[in-house]
Amino acid sequence: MSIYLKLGATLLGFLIVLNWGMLMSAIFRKIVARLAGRHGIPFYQPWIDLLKNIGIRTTLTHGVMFYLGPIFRFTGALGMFLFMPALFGSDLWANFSFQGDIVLILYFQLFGMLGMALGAGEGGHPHSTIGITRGLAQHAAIELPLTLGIIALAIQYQTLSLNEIIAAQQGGMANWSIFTNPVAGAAILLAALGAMGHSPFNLVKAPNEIPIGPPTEYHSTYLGVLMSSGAVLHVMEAALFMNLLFGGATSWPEFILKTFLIYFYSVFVGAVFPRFRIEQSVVWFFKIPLALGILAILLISF
Amino acid sequence: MSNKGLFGFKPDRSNYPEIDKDGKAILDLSSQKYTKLWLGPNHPGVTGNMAVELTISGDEVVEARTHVGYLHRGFEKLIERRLFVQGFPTSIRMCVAEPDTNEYLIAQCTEELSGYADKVPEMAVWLRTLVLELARLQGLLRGVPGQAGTFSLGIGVQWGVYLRDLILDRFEELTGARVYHMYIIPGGVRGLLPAGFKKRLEENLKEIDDFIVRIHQLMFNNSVFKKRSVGVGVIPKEWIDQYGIVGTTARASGVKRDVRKDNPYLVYDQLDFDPPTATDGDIYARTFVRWQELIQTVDLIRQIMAKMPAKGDIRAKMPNVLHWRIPKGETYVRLESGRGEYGMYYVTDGSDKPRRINLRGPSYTHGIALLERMLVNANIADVHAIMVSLQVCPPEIER
Amino acid sequence: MNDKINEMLQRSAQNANQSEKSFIRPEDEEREVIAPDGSTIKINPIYDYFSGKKPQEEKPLNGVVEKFLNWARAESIWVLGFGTGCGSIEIPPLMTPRFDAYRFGVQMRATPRQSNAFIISGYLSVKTLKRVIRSYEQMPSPKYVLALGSCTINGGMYYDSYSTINRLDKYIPVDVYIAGCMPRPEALLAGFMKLKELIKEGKAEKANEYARNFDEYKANQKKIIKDWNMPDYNW
Amino acid sequence: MKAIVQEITEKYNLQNAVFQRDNMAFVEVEKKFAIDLVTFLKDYHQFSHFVMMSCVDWIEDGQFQLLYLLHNPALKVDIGIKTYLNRTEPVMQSAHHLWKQIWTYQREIKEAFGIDFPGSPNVDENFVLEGWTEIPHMRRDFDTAAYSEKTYFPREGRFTHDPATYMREKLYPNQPVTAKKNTNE
Repeated sequence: MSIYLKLGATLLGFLIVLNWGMLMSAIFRKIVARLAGRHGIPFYQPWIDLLKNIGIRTTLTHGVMFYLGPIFRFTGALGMFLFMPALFGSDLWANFSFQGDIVLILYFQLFGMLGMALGAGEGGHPHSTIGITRGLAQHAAIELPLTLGIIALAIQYQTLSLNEIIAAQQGGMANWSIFTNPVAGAAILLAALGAMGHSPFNLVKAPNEIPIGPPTEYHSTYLGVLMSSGAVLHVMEAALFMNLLFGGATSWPEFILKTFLIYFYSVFVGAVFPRFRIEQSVVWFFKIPLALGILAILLISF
Repeated sequence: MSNKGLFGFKPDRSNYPEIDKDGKAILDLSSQKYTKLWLGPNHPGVTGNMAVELTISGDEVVEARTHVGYLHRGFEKLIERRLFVQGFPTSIRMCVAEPDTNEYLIAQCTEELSGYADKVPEMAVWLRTLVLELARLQGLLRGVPGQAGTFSLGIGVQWGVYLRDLILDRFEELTGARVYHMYIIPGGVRGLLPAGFKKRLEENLKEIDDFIVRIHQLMFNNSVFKKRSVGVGVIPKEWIDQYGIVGTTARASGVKRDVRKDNPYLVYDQLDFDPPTATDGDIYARTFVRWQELIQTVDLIRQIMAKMPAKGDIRAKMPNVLHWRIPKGETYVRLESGRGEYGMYYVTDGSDKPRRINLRGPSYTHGIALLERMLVNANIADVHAIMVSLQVCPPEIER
Repeated sequence: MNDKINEMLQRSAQNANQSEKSFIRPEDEEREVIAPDGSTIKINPIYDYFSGKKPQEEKPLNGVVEKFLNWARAESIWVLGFGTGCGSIEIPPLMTPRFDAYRFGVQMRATPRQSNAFIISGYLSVKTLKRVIRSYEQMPSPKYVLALGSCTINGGMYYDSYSTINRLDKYIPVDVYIAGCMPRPEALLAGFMKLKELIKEGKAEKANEYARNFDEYKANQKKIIKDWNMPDYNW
Repeated sequence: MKAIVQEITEKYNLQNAVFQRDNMAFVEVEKKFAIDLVTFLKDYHQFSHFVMMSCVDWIEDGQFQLLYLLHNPALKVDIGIKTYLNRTEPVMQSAHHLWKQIWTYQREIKEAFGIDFPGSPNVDENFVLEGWTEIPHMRRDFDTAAYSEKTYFPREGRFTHDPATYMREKLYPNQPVTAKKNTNE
């Protein structure tokens, strides 16, 4: 297979993921609206918002890092996509997955966040700074159970390659890690709630007290880049949990269905819960998910 | 902070910030230990157009100052240069959350000072009570779920505002206006109930009954809501008199203050109700008291509809409003609004215009002195919740 | 008695003329400071805070591109969540099940940097006007202003108030006026439809008008806003 | 209620105790005894709820009238304590030590009427206005309409009718003007 075909497929896959992520955010807002008894936005609203943001005439900057913040964020999303096997069993759509890609994916998950922190910090708005502090504190709390759960899975399958983890889960639902290793699965899924950034763990951009949080100063094309990378990140995080726990996907429809279900698990939890304060959410992650993560490691090692 | 135990932590702030000998906190901003954070006026987390200036240390507020005046229109000055009846449509805009309370106050003040207080027909008195209770209902429909809205549980707010719209429809039917009704006028009210009003109101009340149950499931059994609200924003019982706290806020701290019971006005002495109370005095208790009051208000409206006479005069014969002069005098009239005691001091000097009116809204004390005290040592995340739980309504602070 | 009052009136008018006090704090005054590298620079904080600098006119793009962008702008109106007056009580009904403006692409944003439309919801006291101008100047172009209620048109029932302005269009340019006291949510929706029409026709270029007539607007603003100080921050 | 008013009348040598309603009385007291009386009522008669503080400008008498309105939650009665200040040099003793919200009222009255309350916290700060250069805005001699006309660009074409004349012209154009006096007197 020529590298050009591979690159073309990857690009196409990225476009699919980007548009699916935008549609997913529209559906998310639709569902919240329907719960409230509203009609909600039209499903194509995110694309118009993106266009509108690109069409804004004024673009201000606060310095070089301010420019780079959204780019880092986008790089994080792109990196997660590049090293994530989107479809199992397909050379074309496996992207650049290789031995040890889990480590890279976890790194890229944090990478966008750190870049965003630097960029938003240069914006100089106190709301950005407070949002970043909260976001990084909470992220540290999320990473711990998440990583422990993933390490448990890695020990279970004796590999750090997502492709091999998916391969090991093939052949029926009973082989999925969520059933073969429910403790690690629970730790990862609880951490997933935080990683998705919906209520009750969305104090980072709490509009009631620090409006918008880190992206307070971002507007026009910056915001467009942030919006699109956010869309990709949501899909890719759902895809990560799909690959780890739910046997991956072998076709695009399966990919879309599974990421949708995983994403909306966090949406529905968020719809009926208010948000935690930051220290409450950190304490929450340090209680049950962390205990489950440690238990998963202990169970798998002994 | 509500979480104690194995993982709970409670920072020791007893000596922090340092207190000088006058009991004031020493806040050296240049030391970089503290940050100034302005909430408002352009901020979704303040209740209306006002500003709170916070000095924060980490996530905790060490000093708070409120800044008001963004909604100042000078009503009290404007009414001094309007005829009694001209001042009337102006004055009801003083508080937008429950405008009918202003209508009643100014009507009652002018009637009392001109000696018409006893001449208002019975039917009009019942209708006034109905309108005031409907106003309280629409305020509570926004306010009770609004408390969960501060913790970003937005669904209840959406349901509540929808039901409030239904009540505003009934207002529109009765008075012709949606928000500013100008229904209670000196001498009586402006109109009778339209045909079929009772039936449509009852339909709306049934929907609200359903909403009350749903909102209970959504909020008061919700673990995260409890975690955010129990033990946060506590008002001790001793503060009630010190700060002049009134209404549901006082009742949630265990002091039963309700003007409808203490100084009955209109027909409240003929209605059967008991103002709900709680003892904890935190955000949860206040919200719960207001939720109970929602039930009680629906019940009161049903009682009023049942006991109200079928027909009767709705206006007393009043002097020509264009030449109406009221002899020199002064009075203070109060009522129980959804936020608490709401009163008006009214002075006349024998001319055709009032000499002075002065509104006493509950937010005047809740929103400034009490709020500044309560925000000290609060978490920034709770500032909005505390403000909403005090039902601070800036237009009645600055008029 | 009337004579007495008249006499007092005259005296107060005289007093007012004499007391042209300055509200600028010492740290906000125009002055020269020594930069860390030793050079001397001139600073004028008030000028910077309130963008005394004339904003640039930003010309629309050519033909079809601008038409397409205008369509996108019209279908995605982000409103700054700043309730400046009592009209803001009708914003929650607008965004909730009964009227649901989300259907038409109207959404609320919390920060001026990300908003395009500004709803001036009713009367504006001078104190709020200062914040409104600052928020308006922070919004990126193209930006639109919807003015609610008769109080923004001619002062409404506060025409004689010492605290509220009479005409909004003297201080910032207004795209759509929505009359009423207060306007119903239906009227607001109609106002948004009108705004969309204007944007699609390419007529909603008031941000450029503000830039063009900047000196005039600033002069009007300076006439009534005497205290231009910023709140003190320490970061 | 009657007994309390009787007691303070004798104790502070009050005049003009007016019972507006059965449960509300207004009494006038000399300026130097006003805070004493408020404290006395608070401490000895459980008037523990401070309702409001207000000010009226009696410009024709050259006086400001201050009102302290107290409420007794147990007896459910109110007493309004009025005192008069000279309009030229209005200074009043501060009562911020009695209740914790009084400084807000004093700060507002300082701004609106120019009455000084030495020692009251934040009393010199702006309350509702910003950058105000005229005389205090709630004084009777401040003409708000003229100020607004002068400052805020009134829209051309707006005019105000005198309601009485306008109604007479519209409704009874043919009727001769008879100066009908107030029915109330």
